[in-house]
Amino acid sequence: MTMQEGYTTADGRQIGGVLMDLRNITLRFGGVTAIKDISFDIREGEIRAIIGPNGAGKSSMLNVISGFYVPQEGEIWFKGYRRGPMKPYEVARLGIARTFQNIALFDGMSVLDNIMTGRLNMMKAPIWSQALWWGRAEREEVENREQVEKIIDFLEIQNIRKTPVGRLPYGLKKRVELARALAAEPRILLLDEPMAGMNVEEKEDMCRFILDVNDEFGTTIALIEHDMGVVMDLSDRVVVMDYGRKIGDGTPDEVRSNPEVISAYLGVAHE
Amino acid sequence: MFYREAGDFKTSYRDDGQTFPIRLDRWGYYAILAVAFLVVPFVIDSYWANAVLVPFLIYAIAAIGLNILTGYAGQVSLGTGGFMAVGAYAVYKLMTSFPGVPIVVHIVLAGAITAVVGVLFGLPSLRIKGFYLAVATLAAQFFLVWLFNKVPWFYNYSASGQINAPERTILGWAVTGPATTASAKYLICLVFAVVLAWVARNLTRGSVGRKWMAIRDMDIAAEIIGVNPLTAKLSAFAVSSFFVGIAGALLFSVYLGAAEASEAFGINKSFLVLFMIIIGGLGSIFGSFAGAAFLVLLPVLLKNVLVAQFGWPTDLAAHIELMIVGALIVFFLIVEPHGLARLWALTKEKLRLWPFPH
Amino acid sequence: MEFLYASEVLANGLMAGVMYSLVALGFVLIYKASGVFNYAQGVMALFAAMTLVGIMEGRVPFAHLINAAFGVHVSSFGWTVPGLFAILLTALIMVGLAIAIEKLVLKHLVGQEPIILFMATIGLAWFLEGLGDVMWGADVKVLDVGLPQGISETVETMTDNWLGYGFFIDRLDIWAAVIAAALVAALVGFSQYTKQGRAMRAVADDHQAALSVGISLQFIWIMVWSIAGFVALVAGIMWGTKSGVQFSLSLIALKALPVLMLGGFTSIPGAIVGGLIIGMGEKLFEYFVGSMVGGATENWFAYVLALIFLVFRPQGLFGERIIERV
Amino acid sequence: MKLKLATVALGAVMAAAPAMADLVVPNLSYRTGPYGANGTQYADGFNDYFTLLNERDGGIGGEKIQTPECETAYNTEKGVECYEATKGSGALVYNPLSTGITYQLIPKVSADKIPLYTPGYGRTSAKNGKVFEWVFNAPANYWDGASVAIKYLLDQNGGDLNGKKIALVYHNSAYGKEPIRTLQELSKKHGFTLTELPVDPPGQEQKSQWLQIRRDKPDYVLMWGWGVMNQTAIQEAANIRFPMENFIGTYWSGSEVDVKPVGAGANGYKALTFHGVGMDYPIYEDMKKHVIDPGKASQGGQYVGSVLYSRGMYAAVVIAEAIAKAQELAGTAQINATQLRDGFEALDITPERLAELGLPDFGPEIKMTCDNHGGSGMARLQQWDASAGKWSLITDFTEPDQEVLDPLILEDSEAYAKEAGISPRC
Repeated sequence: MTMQEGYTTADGRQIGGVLMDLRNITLRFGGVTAIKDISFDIREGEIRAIIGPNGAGKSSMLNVISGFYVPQEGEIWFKGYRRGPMKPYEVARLGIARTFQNIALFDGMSVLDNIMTGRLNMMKAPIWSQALWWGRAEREEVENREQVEKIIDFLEIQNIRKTPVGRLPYGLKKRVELARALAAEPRILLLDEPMAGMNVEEKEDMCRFILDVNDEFGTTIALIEHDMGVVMDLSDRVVVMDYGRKIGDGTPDEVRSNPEVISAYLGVAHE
Repeated sequence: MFYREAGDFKTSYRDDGQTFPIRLDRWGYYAILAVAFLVVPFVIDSYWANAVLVPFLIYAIAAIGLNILTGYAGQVSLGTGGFMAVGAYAVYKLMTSFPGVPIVVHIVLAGAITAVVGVLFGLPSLRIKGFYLAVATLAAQFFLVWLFNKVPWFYNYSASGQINAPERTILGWAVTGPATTASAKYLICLVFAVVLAWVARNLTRGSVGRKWMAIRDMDIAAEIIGVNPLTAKLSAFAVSSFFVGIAGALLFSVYLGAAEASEAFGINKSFLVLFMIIIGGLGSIFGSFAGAAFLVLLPVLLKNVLVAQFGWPTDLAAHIELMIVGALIVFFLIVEPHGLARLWALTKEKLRLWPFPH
Repeated sequence: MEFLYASEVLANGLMAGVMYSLVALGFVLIYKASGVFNYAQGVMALFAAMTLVGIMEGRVPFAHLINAAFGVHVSSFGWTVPGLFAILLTALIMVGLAIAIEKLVLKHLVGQEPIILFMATIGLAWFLEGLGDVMWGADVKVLDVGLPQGISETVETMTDNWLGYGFFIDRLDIWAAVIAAALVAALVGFSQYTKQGRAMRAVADDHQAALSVGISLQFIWIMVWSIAGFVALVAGIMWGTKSGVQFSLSLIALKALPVLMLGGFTSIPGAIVGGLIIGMGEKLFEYFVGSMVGGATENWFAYVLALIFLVFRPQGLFGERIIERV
Repeated sequence: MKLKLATVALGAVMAAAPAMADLVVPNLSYRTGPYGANGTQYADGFNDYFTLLNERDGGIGGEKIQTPECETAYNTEKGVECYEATKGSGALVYNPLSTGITYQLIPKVSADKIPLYTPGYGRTSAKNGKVFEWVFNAPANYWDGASVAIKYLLDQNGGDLNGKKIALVYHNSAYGKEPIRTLQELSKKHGFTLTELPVDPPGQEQKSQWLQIRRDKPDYVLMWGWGVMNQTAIQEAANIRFPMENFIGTYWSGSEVDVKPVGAGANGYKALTFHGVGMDYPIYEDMKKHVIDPGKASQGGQYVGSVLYSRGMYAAVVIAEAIAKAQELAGTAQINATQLRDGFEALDITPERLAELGLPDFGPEIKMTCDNHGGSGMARLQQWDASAGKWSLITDFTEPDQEVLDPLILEDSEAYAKEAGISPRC
């Protein structure tokens, strides 16, 4: 990748400049190095995948991006500024939303409330206004509800609006989690194995939603996924990790033909 | 057959978010309010006020407060008694220092002071979780009670350390002090309980409430989607303590009239209020009322049945009462761990479908 | 001289700490094996001590109830039971209690949230408190199983000879320390070298795995509750000998809570070291700082100490560092 | 069916009221909770004396006395509930045996105009009848006790306590703090130094306090304790071999319950009291004949003659005498609470009257007036004999140092009058 000002994808979408740039990231837990000196970028509007075998450090990478882990070395540049050490909620407020591998919904709340939590950062009514349910608080509630209803319609979950999420089947939970992340109107959407544990039909649905999100809202997406076939179809560019190192980076075709990737990952996967 | 949503369409998101979405519920609620405000004050006698209704309303406020912290924000606290003491001593100091200011202002200010203290003792919750936090809040309980016992300034240097509520009036009616009528006591507590319950309901259905519940259900995920755990937890401590402080202020000034920190606000208070919200239902305003009613009424009921109806000796009755209350608590937890509020909700759900359950 | 006084306070604090550890131990055992934070541990100690006195003095259980119901006047069988035998009988009753608790309470609460289980044990505490009073009456009972009390003159003369100041150590405290040590040794031996003990540890480590290799959870629970009942009995004997068997004995549970915070809910060494630190800390604080701030600091100091400690080390004394994951 | 249940439940919430015709003296007792062991004995004595009057004399002035009992568990809220539950039945006087509940009830009884009788406990400054119209605390209060104890020590030391060290071990509560002001005044007057050692309730842990006593070696230790604190303190005193005869407890730290668990170590321990103890009074012949033997004794009469039983009985005696006096003044046997107040204020229990009652020299002379609701304040000391297992009286009734106490009482009661907006009467 040498282009500074974006590129055009195979299906003809125009990708913008660098939105996030990760430079020489190293993350250690005690004596274990989870990520070793990795650099890559994410561009405006693209679908970027991070792949690699189990324990390659993909999830750690995602956690670094979402601010849950603070790397010992390296720099994170976002929207042209270097991101200092931040708490996860501060990162979220910059416009980075995510889903989780093991679904992290709020089980005690309804689907609607769960999605509404995605918009918490847009609701700034002072506490007294909320206490009296008067003025700004009420207005904000209705305005944000309208936005959330759009997402509910988009993801086709109207009929489970008021259901407590604890009662939902797995596939729907994943969809609600996506809805919650979308509600935040993120600049970058991080998806941690969005299709793990799904059947073929659910996977197809999810793929469609991801593409639609990218298409309709222009959201930049970074995802981790195990399912190689899906990743290659879905993403514009792929980073390949193994044992905490980056061993490949490029379009799906480039990665597929990278000998190191084949030996370290694909070879193993296709045995 | 009439209790259902069908045909009760909502035409705006505003309507959809209201407290009682079903028309019949709304009517029932207004009817209860009407009876509480327009009928009860005229028939209440001092036994019903002092033994049943006033403590019920005060404990309901405290239970709502603790429910905000424990039921909504997921932070278990055993410091309720200590925070009630803060409210009581704050209102005492305010009442005696500024006799000209209306008592309602004092009570609300006492709540605010308690909120500040609550935030202070809530700080460790950022590091300590679960049972460890529950036990840690006992530090607040013991320390605050000790403080009010030890520092004479808090009890105006009286010889024994007891505090006494002087008489204060609202529109010429005494609401504290010995001359207070049963209905005045009841009404002031009722007003506070209704207003505070409404405030609690508003807070819990809005964005603050969602932040609390997010922290409760999964604190790490909440932080990653943008909830600042510091403000979420501390706001829960503040609001909760505000409620609990008002309950303490009312308990001392309106209900008891005199108090001593270690006796009136001991650790038993903390457990009692915690029981109320567990039996009533965590994360439910209605449950707070139900739990308070249950634990205020049940002992009175048992005592009267065992002593007055069966003529048992009082000590035997008291011991058996303990056994029955203890056993009932265990029984309730086994049958419905989510409390009376859930039982009520299940009943309503069945009613909604009746007579066609399938 | 000030140093000698301080050491004396320290030594006595350590001894008091042993007594706290004894109560904390019961909590830890149950928490480890069943994840239940058993608030009733203190009341169990009271109940055990009451039962022990009742048996020793040959009291008729439920005498008061029987008298009220049938209008008779029974109070005593008219015999006395020797201490050791009575302790044995009481231990059996505690086993019975453990079985009853498992069958009537725990079995029905499997899989509930910890807070629910905790509340259930508070309900249990109330029930047991009422039951104890109905069974044996609410009077202050004198418990004498032959444990010595009062200043240990050996220690006093010894320290007097060495240091020129005779230390005060209560003989009961020394005995408590010895018995606590024996109890811990026995527990460790039991969990290391017997089949049941290993099963217990397996359950503590991983419920699911233990179940899958065919360990009966019910049996383990009855066992730990029985052992906790026995520990409660020992604690009850110690505290009851000291100041009579009465309601306040159940409040020793409150003394054990900060110990648990400090030492961790799952660590037996934690309970012991935590107890020693709390005992020592609160006595020294009361001695040096207490008089400056008006005294009676012991109730809250232990909690504040544990709190401050936890803020800096949330995993407790012996816990492992917590790495959070999503 | 549901409705029926609800009615039953509703009915049960309302306490059953006793027949209005009798004289009603509610017994707000506590037989459970941390102080249940103490409360039980007191309540028994209280009940038994009225049972005796009913059985032997047919009540007072021909009116039977009812003592509806209500369990407070030493808890103020339950105390309020008990008060409300019983006051509607024509209650004449309350005696809750709890300083906390007393403070609670003082404003309430003042509004409801029902006397409150709190012998040896409650609010000390209630002795000032000008301010506390409805509260009576004869024969002695906390401050009287503190003063009598110091007088006794003066007596032991030939009238001079200069340079002596006295430690006060006290229950860290309103109750325990009561004597401090008095003792501070007295220490100024007599030149002894006072060390204050609070013990947090319940009080099972007193090691640091007693180590301090062992180190400081005070000449005397006074104790204001209650419940388990008493046993523990006496045990610790024995442990450090503090001379028991120099250890003096207040009224509420001197019952059998407090010393028995300590065994022989408690021998020689002293305590204040304001009445006699033991069975050597003629009244017990009647008691045995009319109450105990017919099986009418409260709890089977297992505590007859104990310190707290005697105290409960003594409280009943004073109330009964006040009722009789009130009947005499009102000219009717059917008195009301206001008339009973007049009875209290005109009460004069002379030594002769006590002897008539079968309690010779049991208590001091009690003479109350409109402005003096506390009597003479006389108290005496008793000492525990561990081998005989009984208390014996070692001094006569001694008058407290009114010179010191009166200004304190005036100050405190006037502060209350100001706070509560009471204009003094009499």
